[in-house]
Amino acid sequence: MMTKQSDDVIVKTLSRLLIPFMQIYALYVIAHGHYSPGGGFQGGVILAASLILLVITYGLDNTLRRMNEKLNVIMCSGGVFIYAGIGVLCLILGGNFLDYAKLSPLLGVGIAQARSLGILGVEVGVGMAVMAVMVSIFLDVATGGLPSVDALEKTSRDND
Amino acid sequence: MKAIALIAVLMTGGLLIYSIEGLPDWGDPDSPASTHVSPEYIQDALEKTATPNIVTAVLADYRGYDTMGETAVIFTAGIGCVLILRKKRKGKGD
Amino acid sequence: MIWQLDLIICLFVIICAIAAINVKDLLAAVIILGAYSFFMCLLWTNMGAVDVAFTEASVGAGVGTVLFIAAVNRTKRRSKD
Amino acid sequence: MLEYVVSKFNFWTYVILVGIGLYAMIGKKNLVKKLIGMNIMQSAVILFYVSIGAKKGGATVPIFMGDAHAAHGHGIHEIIDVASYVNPLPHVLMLTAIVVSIATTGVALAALILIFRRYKTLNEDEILKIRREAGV
Amino acid sequence: MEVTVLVHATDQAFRILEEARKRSTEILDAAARLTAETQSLRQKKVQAMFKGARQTKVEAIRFVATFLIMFAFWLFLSGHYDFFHISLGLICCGLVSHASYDLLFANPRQGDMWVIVKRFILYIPWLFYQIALSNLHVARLALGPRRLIEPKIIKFKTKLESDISLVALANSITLTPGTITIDIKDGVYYVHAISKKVAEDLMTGEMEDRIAHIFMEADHVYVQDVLDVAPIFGALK
Repeated sequence: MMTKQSDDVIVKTLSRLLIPFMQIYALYVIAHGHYSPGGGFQGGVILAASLILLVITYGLDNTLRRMNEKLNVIMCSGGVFIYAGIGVLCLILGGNFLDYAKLSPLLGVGIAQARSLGILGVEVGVGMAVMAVMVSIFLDVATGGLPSVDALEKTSRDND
Repeated sequence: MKAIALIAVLMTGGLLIYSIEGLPDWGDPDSPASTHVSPEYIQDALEKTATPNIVTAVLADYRGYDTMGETAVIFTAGIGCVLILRKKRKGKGD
Repeated sequence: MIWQLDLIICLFVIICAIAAINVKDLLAAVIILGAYSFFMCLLWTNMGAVDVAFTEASVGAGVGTVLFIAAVNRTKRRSKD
Repeated sequence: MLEYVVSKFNFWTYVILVGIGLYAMIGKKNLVKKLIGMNIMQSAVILFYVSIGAKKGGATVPIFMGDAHAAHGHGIHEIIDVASYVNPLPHVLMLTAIVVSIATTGVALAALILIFRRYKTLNEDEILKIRREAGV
Repeated sequence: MEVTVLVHATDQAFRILEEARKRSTEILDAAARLTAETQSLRQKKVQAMFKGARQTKVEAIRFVATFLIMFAFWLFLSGHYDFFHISLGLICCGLVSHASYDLLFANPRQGDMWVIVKRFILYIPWLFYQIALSNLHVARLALGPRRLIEPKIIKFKTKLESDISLVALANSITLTPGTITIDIKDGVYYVHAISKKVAEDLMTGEMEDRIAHIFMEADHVYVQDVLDVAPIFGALK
């Protein structure tokens, strides 16, 4: 089972030290997609990878205490909502759908700068959605459809 | 089955090799793909969107609608995975 | 954009693809698929597509391999062909 | 002949990879092998698109370096040489395609686990045999 | 008759007095016990309060330390030092340290952190020297005759305790060419060594001593210090 707590001291300690750095790197990739390779898709996938590492080394219940399924679902749909919401905001302000130039009076910056900020907002939405979907798919595939604490024992008994 | 697979692969490969004839050389700067809209993107991206990474500018701004569709596809895939695999939990289901 | 390097990496990619579909052990096949993804990522970096290479390195060689391993872990590991 | 192969070798690689993937999808009996073949085929198509956008002769990655950004900030508009940057359009299209491909792979793996739960095997022939015996 | 009655009466009076004294002492004792119990209870409560305060204090220290390390890492990565990017970095570091403040410092020992960092930095050159030495040795093995290669698995019990020092030793062993840590189970190392010399080098325990010295764990730390002092005494005599 990939969702049990690992008993290897090397793997546990090193992943404990590495996971915060992975997360900050993922957020860096999302935030600096304008200047270097990266963006919402890559950053979201790296963030999901850090959570998957947490599941593999520290077990499922430890991870679900940090990020329960409700939060996961909220982030999953919230990412798509942020993306579409920015588009509809542009629509309300009198432009086309996802025409970030119309956001400039709202943000108080020039047109080019407003488009840059719009890109950043969209990237944040994409990152949230991708992260939540990847974590959800991994949990479903790894546990066989029962990613909750009380159901874990039942699955392992079914498997034996 | 192996023979059928081999025949199919050979036929597809033959068609693809035949089509290589019409493709431009590797790394040709004047190929049709590189002369249609991408020069405008390369010239305009920095000035109009203040984003040095052209790929990000095109991804989220010029083709933002496309990317929204892709995000919706990923979202749908996640929901589909949950719907395919999720068992009903004991005690909570009716 | 050094075409000799590209040629060598293309060769590696083809070898990895052939090995991935011919190995009987499914776990080994999945790991070889990860190596294939990584060589693909090197190829794209060499062609100047850094964004695509970054995505492939994090998605194909990272999360994709993990998903495959999780699925193989829940099903059977040996394959007949 | 050698020059002909070398000048378009990325397309040759693409053809060979599509062949390998197609063979795995048709000829192999195991379902995981079929999925691996599908992944190889997807990568081959992405390789085709990316290599269309490549440019020979000193073209770099499509990211403006710090100087260009600073110049823009001071209102100096220099003429950007199109030939010195790789075509970014195929990259954009393929970047999303990779992430979508992993999402579809996830759905396929979920279906695979469901199949294994029902038939206790991943071999195509055995599944068909079980279905035939059950009279479906 | 009257005398006997008197004696009897006095006797009874004494008995009553005695009983009263006994009961009063009992009551007093009970009262004292009660007050003692309440006191100890109150003490416990205060202690718990202080303990909770210490817990929150430890968590706050962990949070701030994680935040600072994350922010240093962000500044190292970012390269854009304007207001907008710095504030983005603050938000991101806050998010990460809120999500995983208990991962980076799982069991911190405050105070000696700087000493550990200093000693660890001093340890790195020695490790590189060892890596270079055994690199040469493995190169000689690879080029020389085949009979020198005797791969075997050696097993030794360690005196290290904390998991971070166990991991540091395991990774140092793996980084050195010719030896690979296979597993650690209950403080016993299983190491694969490629030749006899490498295994003997490992069994001298110098690397373990140095790791223990970094993380200030075993007794021989003081022994080493004493050994350093010895020549001075000799000079004084």
